[in-house]
Amino acid sequence: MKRTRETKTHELVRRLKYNKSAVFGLAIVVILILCAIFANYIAPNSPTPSPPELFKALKPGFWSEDKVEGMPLGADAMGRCILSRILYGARVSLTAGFVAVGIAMILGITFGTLSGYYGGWVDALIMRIVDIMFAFPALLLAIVIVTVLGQGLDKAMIAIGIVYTPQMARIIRSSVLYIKEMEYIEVQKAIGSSDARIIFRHVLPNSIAPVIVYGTLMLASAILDCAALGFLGLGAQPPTPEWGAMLSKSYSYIVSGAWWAATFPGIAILFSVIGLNLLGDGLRDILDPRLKT
Amino acid sequence: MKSKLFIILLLTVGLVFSVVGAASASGTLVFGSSGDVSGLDPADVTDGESIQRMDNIFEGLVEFESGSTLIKPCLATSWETSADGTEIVFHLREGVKFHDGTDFNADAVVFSFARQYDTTHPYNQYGEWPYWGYMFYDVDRMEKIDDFTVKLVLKRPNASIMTSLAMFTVCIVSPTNAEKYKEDAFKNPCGTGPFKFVEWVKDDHITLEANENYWRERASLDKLIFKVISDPSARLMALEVGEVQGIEYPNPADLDRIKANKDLKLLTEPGMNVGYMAMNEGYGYIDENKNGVRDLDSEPLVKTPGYFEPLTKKEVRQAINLAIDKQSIVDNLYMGTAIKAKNGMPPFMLGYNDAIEDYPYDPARAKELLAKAGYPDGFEVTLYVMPVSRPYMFDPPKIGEAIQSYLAAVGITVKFYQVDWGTYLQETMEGNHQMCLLGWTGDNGDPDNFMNVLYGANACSIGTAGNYAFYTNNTNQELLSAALATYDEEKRAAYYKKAQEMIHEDAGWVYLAHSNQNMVFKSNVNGFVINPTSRYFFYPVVIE
Amino acid sequence: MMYHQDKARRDMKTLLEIKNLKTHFFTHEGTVKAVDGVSFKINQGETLGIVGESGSGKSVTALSVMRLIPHPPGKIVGGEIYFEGKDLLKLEDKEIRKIRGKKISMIFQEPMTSLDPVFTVGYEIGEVIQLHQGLNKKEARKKAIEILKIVGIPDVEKRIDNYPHELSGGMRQRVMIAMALSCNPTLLIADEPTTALDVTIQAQILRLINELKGEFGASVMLITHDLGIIAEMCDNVAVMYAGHIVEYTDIYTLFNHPLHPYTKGLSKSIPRMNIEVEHLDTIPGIVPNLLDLPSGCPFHPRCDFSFKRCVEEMPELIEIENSHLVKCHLVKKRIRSKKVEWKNW
Amino acid sequence: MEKLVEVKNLKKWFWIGKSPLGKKKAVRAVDDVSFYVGKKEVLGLVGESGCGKTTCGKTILRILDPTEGQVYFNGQEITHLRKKEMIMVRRKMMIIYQDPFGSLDPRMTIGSTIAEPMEVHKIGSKKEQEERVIEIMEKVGLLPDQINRYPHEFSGGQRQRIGIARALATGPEFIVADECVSALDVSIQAQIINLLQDLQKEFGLTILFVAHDLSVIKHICDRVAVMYLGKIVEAAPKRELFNDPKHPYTQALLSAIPIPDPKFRKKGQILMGDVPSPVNPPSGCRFHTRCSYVKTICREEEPELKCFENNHYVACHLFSNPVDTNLSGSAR
Amino acid sequence: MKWYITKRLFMLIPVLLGVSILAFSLIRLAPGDPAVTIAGQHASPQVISAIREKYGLNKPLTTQYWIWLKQVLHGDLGRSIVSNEFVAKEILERFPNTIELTMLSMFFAIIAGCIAGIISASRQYSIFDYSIMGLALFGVSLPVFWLGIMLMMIFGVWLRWLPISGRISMMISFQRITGFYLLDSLITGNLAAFISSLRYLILPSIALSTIPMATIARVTRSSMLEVLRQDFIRTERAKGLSERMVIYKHAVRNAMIPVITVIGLNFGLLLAGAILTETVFSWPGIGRYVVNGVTMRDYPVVQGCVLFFASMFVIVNLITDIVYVYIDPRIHYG
Repeated sequence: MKRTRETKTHELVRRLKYNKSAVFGLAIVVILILCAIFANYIAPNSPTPSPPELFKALKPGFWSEDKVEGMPLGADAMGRCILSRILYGARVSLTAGFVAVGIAMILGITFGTLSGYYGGWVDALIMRIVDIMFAFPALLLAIVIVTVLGQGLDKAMIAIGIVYTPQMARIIRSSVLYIKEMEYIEVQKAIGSSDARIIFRHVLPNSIAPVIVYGTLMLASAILDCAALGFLGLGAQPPTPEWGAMLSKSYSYIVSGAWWAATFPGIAILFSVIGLNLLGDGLRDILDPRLKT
Repeated sequence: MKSKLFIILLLTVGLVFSVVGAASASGTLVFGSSGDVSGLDPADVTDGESIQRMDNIFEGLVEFESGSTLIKPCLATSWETSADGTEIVFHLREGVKFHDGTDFNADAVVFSFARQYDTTHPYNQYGEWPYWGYMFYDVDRMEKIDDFTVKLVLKRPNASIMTSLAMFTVCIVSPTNAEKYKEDAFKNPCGTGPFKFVEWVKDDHITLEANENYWRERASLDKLIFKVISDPSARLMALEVGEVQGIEYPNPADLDRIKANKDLKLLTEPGMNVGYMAMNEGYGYIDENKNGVRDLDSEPLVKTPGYFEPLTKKEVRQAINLAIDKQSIVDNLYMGTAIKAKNGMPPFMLGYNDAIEDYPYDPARAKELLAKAGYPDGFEVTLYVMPVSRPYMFDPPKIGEAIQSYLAAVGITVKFYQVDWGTYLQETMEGNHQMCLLGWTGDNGDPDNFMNVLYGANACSIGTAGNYAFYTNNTNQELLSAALATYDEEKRAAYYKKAQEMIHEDAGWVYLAHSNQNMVFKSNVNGFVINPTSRYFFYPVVIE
Repeated sequence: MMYHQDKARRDMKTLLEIKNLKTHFFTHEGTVKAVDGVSFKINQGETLGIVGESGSGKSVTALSVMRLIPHPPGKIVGGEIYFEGKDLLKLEDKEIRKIRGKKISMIFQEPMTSLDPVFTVGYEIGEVIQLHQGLNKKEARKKAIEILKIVGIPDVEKRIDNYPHELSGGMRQRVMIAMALSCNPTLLIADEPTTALDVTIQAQILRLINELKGEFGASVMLITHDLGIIAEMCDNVAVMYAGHIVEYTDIYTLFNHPLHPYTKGLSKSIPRMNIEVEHLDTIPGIVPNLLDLPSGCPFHPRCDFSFKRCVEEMPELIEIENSHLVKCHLVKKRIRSKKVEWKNW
Repeated sequence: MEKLVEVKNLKKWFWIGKSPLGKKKAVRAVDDVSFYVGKKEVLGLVGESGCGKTTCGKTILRILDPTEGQVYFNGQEITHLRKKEMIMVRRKMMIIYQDPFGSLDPRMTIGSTIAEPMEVHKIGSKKEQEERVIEIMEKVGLLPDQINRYPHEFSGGQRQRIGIARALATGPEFIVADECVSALDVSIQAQIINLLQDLQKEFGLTILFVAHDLSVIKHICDRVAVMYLGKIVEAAPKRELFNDPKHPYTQALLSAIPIPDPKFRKKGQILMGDVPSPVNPPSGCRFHTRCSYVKTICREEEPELKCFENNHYVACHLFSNPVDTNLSGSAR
Repeated sequence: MKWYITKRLFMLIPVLLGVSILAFSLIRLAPGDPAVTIAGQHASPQVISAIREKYGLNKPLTTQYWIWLKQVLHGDLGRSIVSNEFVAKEILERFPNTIELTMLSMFFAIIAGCIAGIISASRQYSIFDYSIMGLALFGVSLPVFWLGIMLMMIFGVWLRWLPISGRISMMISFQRITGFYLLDSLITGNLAAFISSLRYLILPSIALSTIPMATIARVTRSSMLEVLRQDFIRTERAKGLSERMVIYKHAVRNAMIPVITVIGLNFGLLLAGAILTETVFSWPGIGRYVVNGVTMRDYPVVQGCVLFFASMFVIVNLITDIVYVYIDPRIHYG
């Protein structure tokens, strides 16, 4: 081979470059993460000013004559800067998403690997539990868990994490099942490698691709579901600047003409989810064509 | 074939999108209200939602003149009071029938009263009878003299008893109906009023229809529907598009738009109300004999479930009073549809103490007080936030959030607790809250109906409390009792003023606002009168 | 005997003639010249074998004839394909569809995946009969039963309503053959028809193709990597390497007097049942990557005889004697001969 | 000849149809097979797809656990060894796979892939392991500077070399080569066959060469065993088998192979029909459904593998005069 | 076939049992005395002790579970804490609304999603393909509640075309028979009621169908592309079939197999979406009921809804499995 040597990472970067939508998704996600990290530097105002500036309540933003200074996207019903709340909301949503997906990953990888690798009754038991959890629409299951745990962002994250666990477990399991059948794993048995060695050195590293891909996609839906819980008043509690909760507080003002309070937080959710979906789809195409459904 | 299909499709789409909708030709009035009822037994409810439905189904012995608090005969045609003022004989109207066909007579009256006060009454078990304790603790019994004569016996003279008798609590219910449904009677109301109950679809609507056999002239409306549209903007939308013909509590932000709309008319009257945040001072009593009075010997003070150490301290409560900018809330959240409150009853009432100086907005002083009370770093406290808008409090979650922000500024973290309206009332009456948003709309226009019900120590009974701050000051209660026992208005006023001072000093409440009552109707809806008591009588309403 | 055969063949009519066919695939990594200037022809009744290793362009050549190159990324970028005098590459889609499955039909390598899993075999065969012969459903079914009997499916009346997954690999390949032959094609393209089958089944299928070829009078283009099958089945052979035909000759010459170093190496490197050797001769190196072809003759890095010119210049396909064509500088040097003039053929 | 590996009555059944209602069914992949591999011998195990040859090889290595029967390695029974005891045996027996793509962990450099068996068996220090890796890589024709590359950077033939190198790392005595050249192009196949032959001679390896391609088997093996539907039907030294195939199946198999020389075009009998399902194998002789010499006894009674002259074993009712009847039962 | 369905039915048993255990434990895990929780807060001590007796609340948990299960199978889900009404009755009143909404949405989603996906795949890399897939990406990323709000804002508030909350205009007298408004209005021949209830249905069902529509479009497309890459498509083309035939006859049928799984799974998404949509549009269905139940900590209500949703989902998955058999002949083996 005359061609220059190419490592996996190089290859990945090269293939990522060809996938324009993935690059776009990545850009959105990076912006989102930057917003979350530097919210306190870039946000023009405090997300929860205390004491409140009630006199700014429902004042419009830059597009109007009647605009309120320093609040480009207008003010919400409590006179708080919508832009600032959205920027801080990125922090809340991303944290919630990462924590939820993290929980799902830790549990899912553990159970999925056990189930896929050992098979038999371990598999049967875990998969039955997964089946049962799959009998609930995800949001409903989250709601049920929140009912027991109580309301709040922390509980919502745990609930969503638990809800996503069976999904992650199934993905890992099928990936493990697939990899387990690969001959390079059989070779390990022939060599006499221990199960732990096979799992940690061969099976798991080769399952990374689906974990990354589905982790990304799951992050998108975790953010959505977290917002949904917030919207229903079961997730983040006021005055946390959580996008979903912002929506639930503001949508009654659209009739009064204050459309901005309900529109912008939704757009923030939409774009972050689009970004993550694009990135996830792109990663799926790049990392693992086998995963295409 | 294809073109035909296309035309049909077009027609359907046209029909579906046609804004006109179904024309409101008939005598149906749909009223958009902010919340659902908690029950439909007049004696077993305290919330306006429920009361306003029952005002149209039930009638009492006497009733208010429209738009005032004057008494006029209703199911009783006349009455005589004994010389010592402890016995009142009522002569009942003949030929009146309940909606279920049962005849109205003395038995029905005795039944409606006795089930509330007589613990051995077979129907006593089906209700909490919360108002009895507030307003009728002076009633000893109701006796039947003959089929159309009854006698009300009082334990002691009570000047306000006649206005109290115009209240929903003592509306006359059909005994046969109660017998039929037992514990479910509250879902199947049956009275003598101008409208009959048809259906109650929970969280959605209640339908009433005209009572054809009404003893007065039949109502002009054929149908009266109370539809729950909890969101004020959605409510206004529904009115604008003709889904409903009248709404309550419009969003103050929308008032200008309403005034500009020729199709709508806005009714505004000063409200006989107060909106406040109560802070649980920690102790109440259990009214074991259900006499509505704290018997000092047998009913000791016990901790309420919502007991919370910091709020038991006066400094803390005063600090909270100082930390909240009420003017800003009234200006920006009530949007000028209310006046700032400094006392627990509206200014136009007898005995209002205008000399009291309200706590100013002074966060710095608040912090000092907190430090003095031992909470320099503040604390975390739970606030019950009402799920519905009331006349005295528009959009409570928003007000709750404002309070949250103000208190955050002095270091107090506020967590919200929200439940449905029925449970909310239940739990606050039980004293589960640490702080709660609530308010009061007067029932009969008597200051006693504010002071005694809301601030008296007798109203601190856990489970049926009206004194949500659990301000258990007996001296204060003595003042209030004295005010009720005398007929001298000046004396009464003096007692009430003194009581208000004590209440102000104790700072168990943050009084927020006295708001105007706003209602919006389609301009073709006539005859609706706003009552100071916030009761809705749709009998005279006509759609033209 | 060889001479007679050759003579007979020269008299036969040309059925398919491919001239300078170029089919390229345009991928992110670059252009893959899967077929790069291939020319050959098939006479009526003849079996032409195309042999080569993976990636040599055999299948792409066949698909180009059918105009079934997936586009994108593939595209026929040049050349002509004359079938019964018409240039297939110039036909409208509609016209080529009338030829596909009727005049030219194809059998594929994977009998497991080459049949639509959700239709019965009867339906599949019936569909092509209905399409090209204008028969109704009932007649088509009758015809399908007939043809399935011919290809040796036992218990046809029952099997015809089976789904592909209910049949064994050999049976499926028989169904494919039945489908291909159902409209009496004049050219049958068989793309590695037996690679996925076991030897005993392979033997059955090869014999079936041979028998039916005689019966239906079709020409066959047989694509395979197995020289054994070539020897068994073909009249003429084209050897492909990296998108080029490197040698074209009749079957006997190929095995007795191969001229191209690749052909020579190939036939020596396979273990044989009939000859025993201590050590196999091998072609060194690896099959080149089509994205990154060597300059000049693509075989030069693996060729024992390569010299400077091989590195610099692509050799021409030249005719050495009657119908024996070789693409190699060595050959040109040794035997002076004229460049192929297809028209004089 | 001294036996290195001996297999006795080996069975490997796979259970399918796990539904709670349905009965369990077994795929009898390997069904009562006995044979041996002599020291430094190359035994070819040949058969069509699904005949159980690969399963047989893997069961010997205990990659799969046998359903029944015993495997002896160097005289030691290894079928019931526990995991820890088995490790000592494992370094002496290795496997080379068919698929050069699937048998290498895509996330490991070839250096660590080759070193892995040594690490597992804790042979030598890190440095010694590395030296050994380079040594083997040179042996199999890989360049030592490729040690840090990943499998995807190699062609199929080179990957097969990596697989061979890994198999040789611990210095095994016995190697199962599972169709190790079938997936390769013809020109590459020859390279790998030659390499295997050279290595076998150099290290004195014993190889069980599993393949379906009789010409490759003929080229590389000393002795050949033919499998059909989970059974060995014939086993003999190479020349004996190819010159005098006794079992009708072997005969058919030999005649079915196309010979790359137009002079040898076949005109003979072709075996008809398909291979029956191993879930429900035919009664009696499993080949009877396709055999042109079938007799009544073939349908009823299963023929035993019997030894004839020249160490030629056949399981067929057509041949009933074994040379040494003592060996029947556990024929080898 | 019969055996297959029986097998599937049997496989439901453990799932349903698991679901019931989860629902059962909800009340036990929740704070408070389960007897009070089940009886409802307004119940008298006699009622509560009767409940304790009935559910064996002093007996071991397993016994309690069996008793409870028996009650549930008899349709007794306890009383709502808030309304003191039988939960089963309240669910029964509301579920037609939810079914109407979800079914109509699913219908939209399947029709539009499949068509868009098929056309997109058959014209891969065309403008049409890019725009449909772009829209679909938006679709799958939309928060359904926000979409609902935006629809309300645009079509309800700004354009005033459609109503934004409720089930039917209050102005219309309407006779309920089955509880399904569209059906009932047709039965009674009440055109005004039909149109009105349809008008109320439009915005929520658009909001609800968008996400599954987008998902189905995406899956259909990729499934189609997958099928179009397969060997047998080449065979069909080699037969001389027109591209239309190849796509609509052979590819579509094969491509539908994974799509059906996704439709089944999406139904779960739809039910979850219904919870949000019903909240936004004040739709008197189970979704809003369960949300109210949660905010009010009305455990029996939540429990009942959990059972309801799970059984719905399980039934839909069973239907999907059965549809498989008709589409994919290979399933007989499975």
